[in-house]
Amino acid sequence: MKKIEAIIRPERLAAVQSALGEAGCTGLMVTEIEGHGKQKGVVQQWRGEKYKVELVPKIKVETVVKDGDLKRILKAIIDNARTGEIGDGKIFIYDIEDALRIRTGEEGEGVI
Amino acid sequence: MKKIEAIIRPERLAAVQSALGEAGCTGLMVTEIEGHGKQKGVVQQWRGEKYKVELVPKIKVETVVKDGDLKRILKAIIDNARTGEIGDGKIFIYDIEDALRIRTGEEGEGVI
Amino acid sequence: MKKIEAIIRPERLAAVQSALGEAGCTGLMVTEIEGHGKQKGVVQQWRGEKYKVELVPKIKVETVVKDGDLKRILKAIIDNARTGEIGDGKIFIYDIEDALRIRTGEEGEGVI
Amino acid sequence: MDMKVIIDTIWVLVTAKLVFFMNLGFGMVESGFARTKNCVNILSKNFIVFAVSSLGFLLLGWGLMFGDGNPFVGLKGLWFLSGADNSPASGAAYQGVYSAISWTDVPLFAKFFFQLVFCGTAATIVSGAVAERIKYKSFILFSFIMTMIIYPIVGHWVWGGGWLASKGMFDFAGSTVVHSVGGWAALAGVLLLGPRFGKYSNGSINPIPGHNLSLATLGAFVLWFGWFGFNPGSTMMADPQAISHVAVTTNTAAAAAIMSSTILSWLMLGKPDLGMTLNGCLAGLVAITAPCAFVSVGSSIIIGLVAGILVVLSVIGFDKLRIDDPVGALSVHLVNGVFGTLCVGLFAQDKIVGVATGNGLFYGGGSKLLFAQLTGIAAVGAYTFIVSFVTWAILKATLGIRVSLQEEIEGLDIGEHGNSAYPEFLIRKPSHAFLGIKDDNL
Amino acid sequence: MDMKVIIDTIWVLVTAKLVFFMNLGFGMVESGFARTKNCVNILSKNFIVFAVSSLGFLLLGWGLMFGDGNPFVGLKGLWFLSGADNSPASGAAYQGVYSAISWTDVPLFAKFFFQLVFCGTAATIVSGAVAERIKYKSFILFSFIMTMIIYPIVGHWVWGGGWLASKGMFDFAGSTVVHSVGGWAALAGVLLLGPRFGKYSNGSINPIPGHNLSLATLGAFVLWFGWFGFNPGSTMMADPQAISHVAVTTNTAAAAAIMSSTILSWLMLGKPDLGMTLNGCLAGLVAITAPCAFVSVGSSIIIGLVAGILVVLSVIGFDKLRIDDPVGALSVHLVNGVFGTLCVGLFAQDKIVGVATGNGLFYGGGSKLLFAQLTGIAAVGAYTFIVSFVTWAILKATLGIRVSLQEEIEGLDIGEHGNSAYPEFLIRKPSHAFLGIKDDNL
Amino acid sequence: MDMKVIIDTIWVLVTAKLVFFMNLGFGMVESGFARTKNCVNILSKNFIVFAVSSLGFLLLGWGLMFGDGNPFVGLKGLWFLSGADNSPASGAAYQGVYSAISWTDVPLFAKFFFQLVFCGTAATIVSGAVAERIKYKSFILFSFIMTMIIYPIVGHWVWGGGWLASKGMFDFAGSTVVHSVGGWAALAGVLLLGPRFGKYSNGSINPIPGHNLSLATLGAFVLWFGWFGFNPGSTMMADPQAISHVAVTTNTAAAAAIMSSTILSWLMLGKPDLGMTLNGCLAGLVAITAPCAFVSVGSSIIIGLVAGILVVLSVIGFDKLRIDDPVGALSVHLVNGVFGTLCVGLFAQDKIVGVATGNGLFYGGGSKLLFAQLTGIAAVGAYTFIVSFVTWAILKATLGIRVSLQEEIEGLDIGEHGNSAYPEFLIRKPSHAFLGIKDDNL
Ligand SMILES: Nc1ncnc2c1ncn2[C@@H]1O[C@H](COP(=O)(O)OP(=O)(O)O)[C@@H](O)[C@H]1O
Ligand SMILES: Nc1ncnc2c1ncn2[C@@H]1O[C@H](COP(=O)(O)OP(=O)(O)O)[C@@H](O)[C@H]1O
Ligand SMILES: Nc1ncnc2c1ncn2[C@@H]1O[C@H](COP(=O)(O)OP(=O)(O)O)[C@@H](O)[C@H]1O
Repeated sequence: MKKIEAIIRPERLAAVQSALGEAGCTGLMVTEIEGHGKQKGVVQQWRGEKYKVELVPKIKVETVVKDGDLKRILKAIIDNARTGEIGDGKIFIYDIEDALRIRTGEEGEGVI
Repeated sequence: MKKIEAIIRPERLAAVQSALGEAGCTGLMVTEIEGHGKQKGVVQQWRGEKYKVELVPKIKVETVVKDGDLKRILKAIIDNARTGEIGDGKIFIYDIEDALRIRTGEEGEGVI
Repeated sequence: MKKIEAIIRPERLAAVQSALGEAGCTGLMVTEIEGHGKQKGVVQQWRGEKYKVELVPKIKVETVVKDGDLKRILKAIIDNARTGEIGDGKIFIYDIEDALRIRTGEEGEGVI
Repeated sequence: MDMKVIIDTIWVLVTAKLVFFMNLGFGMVESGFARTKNCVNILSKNFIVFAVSSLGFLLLGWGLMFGDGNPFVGLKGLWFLSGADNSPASGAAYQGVYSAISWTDVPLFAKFFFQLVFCGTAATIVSGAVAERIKYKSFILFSFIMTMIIYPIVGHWVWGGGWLASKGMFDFAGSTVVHSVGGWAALAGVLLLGPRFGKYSNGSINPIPGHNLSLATLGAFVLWFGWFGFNPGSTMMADPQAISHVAVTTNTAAAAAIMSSTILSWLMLGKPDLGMTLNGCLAGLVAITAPCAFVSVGSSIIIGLVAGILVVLSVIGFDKLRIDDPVGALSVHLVNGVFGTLCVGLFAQDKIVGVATGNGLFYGGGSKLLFAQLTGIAAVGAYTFIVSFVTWAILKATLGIRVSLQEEIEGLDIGEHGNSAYPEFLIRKPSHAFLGIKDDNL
Repeated sequence: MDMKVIIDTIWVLVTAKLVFFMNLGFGMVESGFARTKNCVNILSKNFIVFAVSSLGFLLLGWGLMFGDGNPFVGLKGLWFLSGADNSPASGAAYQGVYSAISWTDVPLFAKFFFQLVFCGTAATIVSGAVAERIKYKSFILFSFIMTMIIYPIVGHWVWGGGWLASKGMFDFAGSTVVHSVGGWAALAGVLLLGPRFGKYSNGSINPIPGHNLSLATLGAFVLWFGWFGFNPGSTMMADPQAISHVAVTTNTAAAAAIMSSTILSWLMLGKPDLGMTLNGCLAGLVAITAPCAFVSVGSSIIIGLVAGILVVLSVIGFDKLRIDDPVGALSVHLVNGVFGTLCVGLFAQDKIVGVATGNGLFYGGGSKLLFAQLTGIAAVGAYTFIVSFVTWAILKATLGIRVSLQEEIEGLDIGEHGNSAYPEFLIRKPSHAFLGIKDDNL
Repeated sequence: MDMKVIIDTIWVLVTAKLVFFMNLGFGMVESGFARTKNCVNILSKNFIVFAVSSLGFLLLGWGLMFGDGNPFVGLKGLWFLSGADNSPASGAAYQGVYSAISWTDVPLFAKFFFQLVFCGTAATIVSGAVAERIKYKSFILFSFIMTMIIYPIVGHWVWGGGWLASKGMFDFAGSTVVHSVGGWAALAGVLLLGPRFGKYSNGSINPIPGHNLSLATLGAFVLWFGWFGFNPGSTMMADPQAISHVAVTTNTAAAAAIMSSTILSWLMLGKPDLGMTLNGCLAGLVAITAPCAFVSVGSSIIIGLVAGILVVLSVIGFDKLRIDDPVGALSVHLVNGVFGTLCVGLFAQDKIVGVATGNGLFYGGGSKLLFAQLTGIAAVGAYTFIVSFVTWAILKATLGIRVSLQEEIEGLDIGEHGNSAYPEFLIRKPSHAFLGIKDDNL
């Protein structure tokens, strides 16, 4: 099993989410994070002083998939998360040693 | 060392947390996430229109444990996170290459 | 590639962030988490009753780095996150199987 | 047209508006003291309760309260203010069926509007104590009965020329009629509802912090402001000496109570708890409500100081008794409503602004007045508690009064209303917020 | 100095202050009903709009509205209240160029201040309907024109001794002059702006929940409170019978509308929606604004009940028509402004508090009054909509009225003001909050 | 009973209530402009400060301010309003020791309540400037001294028949007596406290955004509303011409200041900053407070425009001077309090509503009045700053006035009160919120 960790633009979440659904991967975790990279932060002001907020809002989407599904699901994410502008984000892939379903206690690829 | 990543119901956090304490695993990280899986989202309304919130609130509990403690701690989590209803969540297990304690700079299994 | 996952004190984030920048590692993810460890939680009160908040606010900083940069970047984090008090946090290191840049679709170490 | 009538009408209406505004204060204090997941429900209750009161008191409440009748209930002109009435003619010149309130020279609708906002206050007090677990529907029904029947009958006894008035009991602006009545009705509801899930789990008292102290403070300020309508307005005539005196006693008692509740919580808990300071302010205001026109400014300080202490002790006390009152309504309105009514018997100074109350115990008047006050407290308490208890019990047996455990845990906002108060803010998940659940096994 | 003048001046100023306070109410309802990312922008619009009105109405608006002139517009003493005027002299004793409002015996500045706060209300109504997409600059300019020209001319027709007044049309406190004028101007703006991005994506209506129902409820309470200045104050003289009557009809209509809107939303949607309850309250208040002094308390219940139903249906209806009104301003102010004006023709009872309106249709007065009301509704609607539409169109062609799509998605707070309303709170990221975007491909 | 007395008493009490309500406004503006972690502390300070004032001013303040005595301080009837007084008897008929305020024909308690709310305002102004670092205990003690001694003595000079009054200095509603006194006391505190940690780190000015602009806007609206009590009420008699005139000058100055501060911030910063717009409104209100009854509406526009510009420049200026004022209290109350007092000397028109001020410089009155104003500004400034500085210094040397660095970083809510304002909302962690810390090495 592999864990896909995708950092995407918040406004792309909905599209990615439904694409993942169609790609047959329903299980996912969504975390609100802030990111820093090439993309510039936004300038704000407060009673006369300007200031830069360096960290930009991003969404981390995590899903654990069977090794076989990896390629397909990566494609689904990339196609729907991409805008072509700086700030589209990255995808990282980890190896998962094991997975369990709490409800049943069962273990292994079957649970995902 | 292994990293245990458990997605649980928010209302089970307290129970899981104290169970982990008893199981001798004090160090943990708690992250507020939203999940999607078999469990249905909730329907809300706004001035005449209904809408479905697909993502359900979940808590991600992460803890890094010595290989030897893995089984015991998994059991502690499962026993306390389970309700038997859909939505109980999953547990994923990763391999950790190394760990450091910032305060002392020491490295390896000892730090956890 | 390695993923560095550092749990630090919120008030150290700014220092760590700029140190990482200088260390040439601009890409990172920041997540607001709550941690539990040796550090004690804080006691609050509500209309006559005291209560303890066990979980203490922490920041999780994640960055994926080339294997070669690992040592240098770990040092940058530890130097800037350390206060010497209990609660400074931990750093965990994972192996990353692969990385992709959504914007371009390119794959491998190059993307980070 | 008689100038006096015009002036008095302006005074009555302006102060009545301030009292109406207290609905906002209650709404904000109570939602601020509750959890996010129940915020919409509390806002809804506090918003609709005045609509309910407006209809209930118009339909029947006014008639039962002020209609001529026997010492226990009004009988004439019961429905819809339909009785004969030649207001603003007053005193001897008055002809009509609402003679108990014919002493003031304002139009009937001015009298009604002023009395309505007081009735509404009694009803809204209940909302906070039963919060975070009561069914919306059942609360609405109870409020109807409260404003149509329960409150007006007590009102008749004290302000409608009923038997307590004849007994020489004095309650200037309603420590008993409004606040303790609200408090007794709330107590009955709280006992039948039981505590919120997790509040008293395995032997420990689990504090459940309110979600928004900015709102709560805003609400307390608004209530303090509204009280300048509540008390001075209760002259229902613009008597300069009286209204000025009442404004100062009212404010001074609030100030003293704020100080004593803050200092006591500082001493008892190590730190000055804002929640206690806010409750202290309201406690002082409730306590001075009955005596505000009968006591000196000096006495108002003492009354306030004691009120502030009482509220801190009773908030803690009710918890010890496992009586779960999320916002402290019982400590504020019931305990201090009773205390304030007593204070008339202790601190009253005859004719201090004209009203012939006779002197209280501390001013050489002996126990006569005090005894009348005690009679009133006991009678009103017994009546209101019993009738409310029965009403709640019937609702419990029929519609049910408490939401399901699951709904309570997930929050009444989604369960009862399908809304969330702050859909975009990230909120700690229920159990998290729900400290009570900590040592609990679902 | 004549006591009557003093008393009436106090009454006019105190009620005017309450109406001013409604600006807070509108600001909180509208920002509470909008998303976090646009909160600062809405607060800014609602805050500056009264400043704009104050200058616009002072500069020219007052003169056009109350200056002596022809049936369509004031011509004398146009600029800066500069016309001759010997107020508080009134009636026959009055000498000056603002004779249309010489019937009340208060100083010129008291008249001005009272009329100003009404003008400001009309302008602020627009703010909510065009929220979450309009350019700050263009809104400010429109508000200037609205308060300097558009509103005052209608005002002249009805309250400035103009042709509608002569036609025997009655609008006591401004269901038409204030609320429907605000509504028509808003409608024109909404049509030219188009819906918010994502609101109606691929055929479905995507609800966009407001970010803060505590604020919205607070605002609704403040508006209800302010209405006790708006309606009773419109006597502009402290006539005890009239102001008491108006206070009660106003409150009763609000109460009835709260109940009917809540129950209807309960039946239609399965759960009582707080947003609908709040809109219902405002709908009842708007509907009773024109008839409050001409109808009985009984009628006010019926008017309120219908208003509550109308607002629920029209909120849903406007959505079906793809007319995107984030806060329901059209349903509240336009629909019920029109309905309330009609009600005068239906429920009026001659001289119920002294004004000789003649009887409405339901009281045997035939259709004469009703017809006058219809004429007023139609004329005011046509005029206001057209003039506003042209104004908006010119702004659109020149400055532009809508922010860029990217700014709209990222939020107007950063884009227009460089501020964020809650910089420390963790907020669900835009698209998240932005349910509309779900089935959308950016 | 004399009608005039009744009417004037109503006017004085109603306006006093509005001024009391400003406490809410200050509380919301100041907490909204501060960070979440200090919210409870600011709410607590702003809530308790009026309780403290109520007791301090009752105990001694009133006596020092209005007791008959020498030109510098009251000496008779010092404690507890205990002096002889036959109010509402006024003018020649008055017998008592508070003759400086015997010109108004209202009861003593009405006079006291009205003056109390002004005293409370001066005290509450301090709260904002010293926010986010001051010890709760020390603030409470300072407020006692402020309201018992510091404020009343200045009050005696100007309103208590003291030497500045004799010098012909005019301050109608308190630009100097209330606002600049509050401002000077705040400045002394700010200088002794020093800036908040991280505000001026390694040479750069780090903005620290407020946590809740909805609350801040709400507060500004409430203050604007309250000012309609503050200024028109200061007639302390219902003179129709005067109160109407004052209502309009007050509102017009606010409107003008809103426009100028918004436009200036737009030009200087590229975007219209809501924080500046809100401060601008308050600046205009403070500036018109002294001259509101002495100048024309035309002049009030100019005064407002300048005030709006002054506040923007001084907010930025104080930052450049490394004087850390989290809410802009110095720019609003001190700078514009001084400016407004000067404006009397510049724009006054003799007897414009009856008061014989003589003409100001711009109206051919020469520099006589201007000079009197300057004397007042200088004397009050020197006195208040020095006495406050000494008071703060003593507190610093004894109890300490600043919390520990760690407490400041973690927030005063936990440290001083053990509460958190929004325990369920996810808040960016301190340092995060604390942008100042960015370039800082703890
Ligand atoms: N090396 C990295 N480690 C962890 N997260 C990263 C890394 N590089 C980028 N990211 C995440 O991806 C987001 C987008 O990256 P950025 O460089 O801004 O644009 P792009 O991905 O299009 O090059 C960043 O905000 C950050 O959260
Ligand atoms: N394949 C997966 N990858 C990541 N998270 C998952 C996966 N499957 C489930 N989850 C997480 O577990 C939670 C519970 O899963 P769900 O299917 O709803 O119930 P159950 O775990 O009882 O089958 C989901 O909300 C989601 O956050
Ligand atoms: N075994 C662990 N697994 C996951 N997170 C841990 C573990 N141990 C510590 N942490 C994280 O590190 C933070 C600091 O640890 P703590 O024991 O309090 O201080 P220190 O790291 O200085 O010993 C904790 O709040 C927790 O979030």
